[in-house]
Amino acid sequence: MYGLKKDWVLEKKPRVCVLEDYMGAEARWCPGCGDHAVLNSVQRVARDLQLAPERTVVVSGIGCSSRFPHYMKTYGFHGLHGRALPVASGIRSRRPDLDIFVVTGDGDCCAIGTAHWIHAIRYNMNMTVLLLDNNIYGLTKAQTSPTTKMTERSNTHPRGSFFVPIEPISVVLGIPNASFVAQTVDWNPPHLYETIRAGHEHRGLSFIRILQRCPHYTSHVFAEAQRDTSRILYMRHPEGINLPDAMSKIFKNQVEHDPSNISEARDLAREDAGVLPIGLFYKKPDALRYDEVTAEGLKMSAAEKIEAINNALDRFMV
Amino acid sequence: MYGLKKDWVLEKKPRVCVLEDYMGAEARWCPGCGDHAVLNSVQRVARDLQLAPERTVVVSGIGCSSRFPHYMKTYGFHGLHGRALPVASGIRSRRPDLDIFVVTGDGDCCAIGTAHWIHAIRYNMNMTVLLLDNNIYGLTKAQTSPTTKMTERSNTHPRGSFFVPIEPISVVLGIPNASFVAQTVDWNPPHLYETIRAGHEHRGLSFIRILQRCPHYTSHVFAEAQRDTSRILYMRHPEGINLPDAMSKIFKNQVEHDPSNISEARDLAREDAGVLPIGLFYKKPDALRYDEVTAEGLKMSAAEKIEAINNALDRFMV
Amino acid sequence: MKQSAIEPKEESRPAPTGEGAIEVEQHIIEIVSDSGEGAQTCGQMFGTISAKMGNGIWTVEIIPAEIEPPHRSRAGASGNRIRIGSKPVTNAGDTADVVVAFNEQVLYSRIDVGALKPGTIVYLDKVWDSSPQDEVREAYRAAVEDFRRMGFHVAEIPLEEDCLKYTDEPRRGKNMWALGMLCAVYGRDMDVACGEIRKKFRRKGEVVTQTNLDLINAGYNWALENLSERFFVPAVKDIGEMVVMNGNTAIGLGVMAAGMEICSMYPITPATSASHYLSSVYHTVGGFVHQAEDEIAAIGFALGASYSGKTAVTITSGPGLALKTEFVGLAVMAEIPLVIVVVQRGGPSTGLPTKIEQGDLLAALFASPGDSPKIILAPATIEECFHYMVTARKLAEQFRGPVIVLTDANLATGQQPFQRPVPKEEWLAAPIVQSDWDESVPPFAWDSETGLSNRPIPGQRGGEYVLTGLAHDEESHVAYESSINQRTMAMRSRKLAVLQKSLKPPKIHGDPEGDLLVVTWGSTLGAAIEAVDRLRKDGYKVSSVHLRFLSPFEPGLKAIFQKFKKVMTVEINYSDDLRMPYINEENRRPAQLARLLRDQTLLDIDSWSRVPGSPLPPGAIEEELRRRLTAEK
Amino acid sequence: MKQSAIEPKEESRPAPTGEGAIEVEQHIIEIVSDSGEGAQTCGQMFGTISAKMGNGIWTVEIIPAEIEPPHRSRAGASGNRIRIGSKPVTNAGDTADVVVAFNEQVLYSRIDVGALKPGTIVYLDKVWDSSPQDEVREAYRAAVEDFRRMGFHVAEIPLEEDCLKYTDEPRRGKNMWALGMLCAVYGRDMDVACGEIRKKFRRKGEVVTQTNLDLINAGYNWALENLSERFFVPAVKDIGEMVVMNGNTAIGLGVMAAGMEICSMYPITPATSASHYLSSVYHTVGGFVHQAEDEIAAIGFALGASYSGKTAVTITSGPGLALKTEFVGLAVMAEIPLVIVVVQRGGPSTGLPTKIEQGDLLAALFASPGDSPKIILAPATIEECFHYMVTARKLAEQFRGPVIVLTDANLATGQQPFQRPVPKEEWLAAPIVQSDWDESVPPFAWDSETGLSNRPIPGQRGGEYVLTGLAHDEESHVAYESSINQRTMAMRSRKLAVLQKSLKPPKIHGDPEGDLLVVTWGSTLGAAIEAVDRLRKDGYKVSSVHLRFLSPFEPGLKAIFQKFKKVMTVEINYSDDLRMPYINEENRRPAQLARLLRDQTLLDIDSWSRVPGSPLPPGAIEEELRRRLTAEK
Ligand SMILES: Cc1ncc(C[n+]2csc(CCOP(=O)(O)OP(=O)(O)O)c2C)c(N)n1
Ligand SMILES: Cc1ncc(C[n+]2csc(CCOP(=O)(O)OP(=O)(O)O)c2C)c(N)n1
Ligand code: SF4
Ligand code: SF4
Ligand SMILES: [Mg+2]
Ligand SMILES: [Mg+2]
Repeated sequence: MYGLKKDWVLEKKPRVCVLEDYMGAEARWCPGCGDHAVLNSVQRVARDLQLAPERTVVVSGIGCSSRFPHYMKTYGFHGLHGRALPVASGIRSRRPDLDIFVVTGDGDCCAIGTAHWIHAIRYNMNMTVLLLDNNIYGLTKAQTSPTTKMTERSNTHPRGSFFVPIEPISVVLGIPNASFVAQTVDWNPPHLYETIRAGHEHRGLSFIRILQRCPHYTSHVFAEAQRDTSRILYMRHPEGINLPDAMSKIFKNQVEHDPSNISEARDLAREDAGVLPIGLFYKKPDALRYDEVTAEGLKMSAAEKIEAINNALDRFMV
Repeated sequence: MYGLKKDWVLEKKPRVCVLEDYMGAEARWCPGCGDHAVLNSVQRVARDLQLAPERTVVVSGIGCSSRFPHYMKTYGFHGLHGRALPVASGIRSRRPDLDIFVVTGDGDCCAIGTAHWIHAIRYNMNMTVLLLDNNIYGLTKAQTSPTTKMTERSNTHPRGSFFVPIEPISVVLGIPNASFVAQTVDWNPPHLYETIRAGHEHRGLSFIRILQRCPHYTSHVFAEAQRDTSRILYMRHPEGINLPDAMSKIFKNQVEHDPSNISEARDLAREDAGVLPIGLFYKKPDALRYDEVTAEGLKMSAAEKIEAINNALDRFMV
Repeated sequence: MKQSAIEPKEESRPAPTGEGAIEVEQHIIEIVSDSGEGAQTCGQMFGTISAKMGNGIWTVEIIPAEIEPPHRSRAGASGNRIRIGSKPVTNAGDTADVVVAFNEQVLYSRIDVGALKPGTIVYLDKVWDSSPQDEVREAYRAAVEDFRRMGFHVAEIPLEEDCLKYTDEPRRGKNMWALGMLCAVYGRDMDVACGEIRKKFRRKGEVVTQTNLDLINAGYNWALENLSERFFVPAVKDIGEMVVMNGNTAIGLGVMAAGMEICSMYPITPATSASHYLSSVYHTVGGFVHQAEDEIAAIGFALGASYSGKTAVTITSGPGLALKTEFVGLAVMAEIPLVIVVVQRGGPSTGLPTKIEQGDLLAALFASPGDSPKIILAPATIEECFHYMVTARKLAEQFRGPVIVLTDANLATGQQPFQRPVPKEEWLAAPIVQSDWDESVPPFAWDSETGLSNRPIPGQRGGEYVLTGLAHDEESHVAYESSINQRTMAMRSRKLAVLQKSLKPPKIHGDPEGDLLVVTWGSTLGAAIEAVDRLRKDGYKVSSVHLRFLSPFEPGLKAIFQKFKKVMTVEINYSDDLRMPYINEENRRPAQLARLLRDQTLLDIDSWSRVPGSPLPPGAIEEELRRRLTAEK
Repeated sequence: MKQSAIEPKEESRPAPTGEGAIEVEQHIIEIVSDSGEGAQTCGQMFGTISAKMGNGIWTVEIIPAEIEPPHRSRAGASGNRIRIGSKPVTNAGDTADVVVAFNEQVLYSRIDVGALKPGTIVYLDKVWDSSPQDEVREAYRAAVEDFRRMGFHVAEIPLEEDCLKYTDEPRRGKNMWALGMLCAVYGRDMDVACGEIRKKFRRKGEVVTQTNLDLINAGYNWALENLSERFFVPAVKDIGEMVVMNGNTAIGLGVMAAGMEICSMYPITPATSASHYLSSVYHTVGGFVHQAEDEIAAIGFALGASYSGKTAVTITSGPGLALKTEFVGLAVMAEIPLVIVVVQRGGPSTGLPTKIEQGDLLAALFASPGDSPKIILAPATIEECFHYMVTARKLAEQFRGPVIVLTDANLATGQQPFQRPVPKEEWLAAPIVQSDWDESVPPFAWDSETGLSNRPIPGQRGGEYVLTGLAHDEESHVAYESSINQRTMAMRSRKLAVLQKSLKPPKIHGDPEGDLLVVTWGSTLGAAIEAVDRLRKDGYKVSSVHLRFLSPFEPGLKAIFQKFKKVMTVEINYSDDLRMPYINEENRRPAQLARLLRDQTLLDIDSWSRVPGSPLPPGAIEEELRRRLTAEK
């Protein structure tokens, strides 16, 4: 296809992107790493929605998970640890035409990136944010992350963590203007796919926490939930994220949850309950979008601008 | 009293600190600034609890409010914009003997300091944190802050802010391990006093948001709530913060709220309700305290340490 | 009977005569009041009126440290210094010729900082003489005596008293009365003055406007009747179209003219007012100011915008620059165009937040760990603040990386007229290219001679690549190979050498050889030239050269320097003084530019640098240069 | 019949003989495997065994960039280089004499980086020759031929095959077999070796221990029977009590010995392992590691602790240092003691996170805006990593400010034996003073000669003060006066001059005069000295000098330099090369130390600096020096 790109006549026939068109460098995560599944889902969502690769930008920070953009064949910005969201917001500000995904880790987002995380939720610019939460710092070789469970050992807490872990969903639900808050797991590809797809289709910032296995360092952490589906609480609702019945059946634990009910969402998000809810916690389609403000004036012509600058200058004439 | 300090015999008689013992440089806030009232309350709490000035440390960031330590006659740390909490945590880590107050502004805490704010709540180290929230950046001359109400004008948003303001109480209630969350107003000195006092008596991090008037830049913002007490929702409970009946009577709007009920606390914290709740939202006396971990081993003798170091070294002997 | 100007006590000052005006080449006027009494507005308007009449002007703000300082306090002095001249004025000068003070305490604060000298004419509101408070009366009377003892010519004026005839709020009207009085003393055109008042109060309604017109006329008439001294500062001929503004406004206008649509910032003094100005007008050119949650987010947002094809600007001061350090390194490494304006203030740390220093040069150059070659410019005038925005954006894109523009608190708040710029369409950002990218060209197709390359923009088909801060090859693929690391470092560094090639050597002010060459950068230009000119008049062989590019340097410096017996920099930053204990050639920490020039030229470049928190006055520079020139002999 | 060592093809290498061992002064051995196959453990144990036998050693890790790279891939090579010698070994040397490779692909990765040379003996697992997969067999066979063509002496060994006799998991046992084999080739004491194995597997139980003992013996016996070459590296006599560890562990132990109770950090490669080590033992001395939410919080927490009387340490690398910039400025301004360890890695930006560079010197010195004088030390050896922690804490307290200690990825992961330190009680922090503070002494009672002062600690009655990053006077009151700002800046700067006074000039290695002086800092010490020694043996007049204090410099540098015709630095950071296009004397960007020395001495100090992401081998330095020395003649 690429060979033809200068030939505008041929370009006219409808373009169809296949999965390979979204596949970049070979993924170098450990075998069995949950990141592979997420990559796969994003590529499939992109294909199914026929996102133009050249108009898709994947922004990340630093971490195992943040290597993500390299494995896509789209535009990408693999920036600084913790800083994916400001970069993505800047890209979004004047480019309403792009599709933006943000990939971040639990250290990247919930430790060093906390401030940007909180404020990005508030800005609610249109983008799909995937928090790949493996409860550990992977790339730097197993340090405690804000989501590491208490008493879990790591290289910085070899005798077990003594921190109460942060609950990313609870935090996000405490921020006004949150507009799409969902949770899923890497080991259920259909739910993962549906969640990312729903997130992408939402206009505004969709925050998706993905519980992601790190077989290299924290293989046991999600083992139970993976083995025993009763540890998972499947949230369903016509306005939520739903699997075909055949697939949702495997979840013995289900609850009907209306994603417009924030109080209930907050109660469900509490992790002390011992179950792991997946699905859509909260959605507010009409939440204010900052990117609609920042994109104002995009269409202004050079002549109009020059005139305005002249007017501004004139106010300082002596 | 100071003149005698070298005379140990005289020192033996019980020391009584009076208000002046907590009064430092003359406060240079604008006339009518709510910060004056907070300063006054902190000084009175210190006096009433007879905190030793030399064992009291007031830590702040940068802002009008952060000038606070200079006006106390205790130890103080007037550090960097947004960074009061890490500094206070470091001080607390090995000094269980000190009384620590943190004074921060809505820009200091909820913008540049967001990450530290979230994580300090999680660490729950013993200290009293006062958020002086005037809905504006005061010191730098009137820019939008994260708590500025929508459509309010500022120098950075002269046509009115288009952000949904953050709700500091909602945010804090979304963080696990929050242990004391209260709200009060600068213009009700008895309530202000009781809240700060209760916060100080709580063992753990007490987070107190004080709605603070800035007559210089945002004189109208709290004018209504100040004039019309029905705009205020007085939360009462035997475990909460209570005024004598005579004083609480002025609040027509009251609610009984059990501060151990987090769901209710979160619902009450929502600012879209149009009323301003004051009192104790939430309290969890047994929340994990990180300062109890960091202070371990404080009593170890030099000889014990040397032995331990020798042991550690020996493991590398060839 | 006209109140007589006070007897002159000093030879150095021409005696104000009774009737005819004394012609002076330049004069320095200060207006000081309590914060909130409007002396700043008065000063600015006096400056504008003078500029409109064809005078050169330079105005600087006198700012209290607190937001609402107590009344009648030294700490509370607020106002303006206006220097007007018959030629373009390039700096705030030495001591004031005339001061209008609304009370004696604010005058003291000016005396404390050495703004006055024996012979300065002082117009002081005498309302305090009849204060109901004993302490106030006494303080006032003692001060007047004190002032006279110090050799000032004090005229007590009925400022508040007369204002009360026109307004119930004299605290808000005195400034206009004082403006009227000054207009009389300096023979300003009252049509121009009244025009300014109408413009100023346009939005406040007719009543307010009229009150202010009444006040200015009252001050004017009172002075005509009661003051005898008159000064005449001839105008510059044929000034053409001029604008007058401060440096931060010039930055804001420059940003718009440069076609940058995004200014991403976090508030910090003394940089913020640039974004205030932008916030108020940016929408008229379709731009927007993003106030981020902190400085890191501010630059991250700007870089995101730049990456997406919309080169952005971020504006900050020292502490903010410190926070941006890591992202600046990414911009260098991943070659993302970005304009970073740093309005320098007093450091280190929070330092002197409202005051001037030139202390961030080394931080701008070296802060990011690893090798981070980048372009650094320093405008010297307010006019250059405007034009350097256009230059900076162009360089950022052409050389694909960050460009730091260093200004300072002096430029930020100082006002100066300059040729009205004529914005050009070619300055504006080209619309984003959306045509296909030639896939055979990698995203970092470094020209191996120059290190230059073009970048694909999201939306360009065939250009898909992943920007990364890791070491990377031409394809932007992560690369750990030694040779690639060595080569890509060289490519990024090379760009500076290439830029230098396109620059001209700086112009020498004065003769191209002599006893002493003074090297300056940034806002010290005007004062240094004035000092040099005074010395040259006295026959000293001294010249000066001003550097506008600090990384890379303009070419030819060593050749220029070698023509002089001594070379020294004059800078507003800290350097060790060899006369101090323990300090010797081995451990002396030189001034910042001097350090760089010593390294580059290996010539013994000395410096005179100070950190007073205020601009270096020409007189102080002159004195130091004279000392050195005389010591030589 | 014994497998014969391959015929030597090069004169340069002594032919491995059949029976008797060849005595060598030093040898370089590498063990490489797929990540996860334990070549690192094998190498470390071989090093430890050799150290215990009295050899000098230096080991460096070979680390893949990914966490779990694919098997049999060049990118996946993981292992160790061990250099052993009959004298203390100071660096990793040039090319390997012997390599054990678990597959041919990982060997290729070593060839790619120039770790081998013709004549290197290669022991290669031959299991791939009988792989069921055609491609694997073919790749292996082609590679063996290729290796022979390149001049390596390849011995195919039955590594996996023989291991299978003792374990079902040969991937986890091969390393011990290889260790046994090496023990035979180098005549290692098998009692020592088995002792190490017992120690290593102590916690894994008897079965595991026994399997590993079986494996090492198997490898040993196989080699005795089947390999003919034997090397003998004589031991250093009378070594005394020695410890062996890497630099990050030495930092951790040093932190404890220095009595610092708080290490506040945020994870970052290659610094983190220091805090891992601390985390595992710190509680035994009553200390704790605080893992903060980010680097800013990490240093803020440390400063809080220091302010409260408990001088803390923060450990980081380049990108983390960038984030700490603002707080470092506060520590300077408010004179808060603090130790900052920066383990340098490849920059700029994320750069080469696991690789070595010496690129953060200028950032450490100049990053904070405004004038921020601070102490900077750079240990040159692993032993110094330990002791400099004690020094740094002492200096931080005595000079009341931050002390930056620059190490690098080479020191961090390299292992070297050194004299076992004997911790002293006096090194530990004194208990916090709780007695009253003499109220007549202000919190910043600067001695006007030295700038030194003592600080009150919370708890001390009468010492109450408010620390601030604003300009302040002796009482720590906010002060805007010019003269106070000038004076306090001088006070803070003065301390560096005072410290310099207490230092001695650095020792010169070689003659105190000659044709060329090589100046180095940090971990390049060993390699540079080795290069200089080789050249001196060849009669060149070259000496070297190593700087351990980088701010302030040790005294007497100019005097030392002037005795040499040429002076140059050797550094692992980027500098422009004059032979490259566009680069000339006017725009060349020098290496980092060279820049500082040029500024200070005004001597034409050149440099040879490279950014290979790996230590500079002595041979490469030797070659460059020889080129220059020859060019001179
Ligand atoms: C400023 C900065 N600090 C620290 C690091 C080191 N670092 C890289 S990734 C990482 C944490 C990764 O954890 P997480 O975000 O959970 O991602 P994961 O690897 O688990 O996917 C850290 C601390 C860095 N690159 N930059
Ligand atoms: C790193 C840094 N960025 C910005 C500033 C400038 N600054 C000082 S105070 C302040 C905001 C103050 O607002 P707030 O925290 O609400 O306090 P207030 O003045 O309203 O009490 C800002 C932006 C700074 N000092 N340091
Ligand atoms: S370390 Fe963990 S998170 Fe990282 S690639 Fe491996 S399995 Fe995935
Ligand atoms: S500006 Fe506002 S917050 Fe600041 S001192 Fe004045 S009234 Fe208080
Ligand atoms: Mg993680
Ligand atoms: Mg505020």
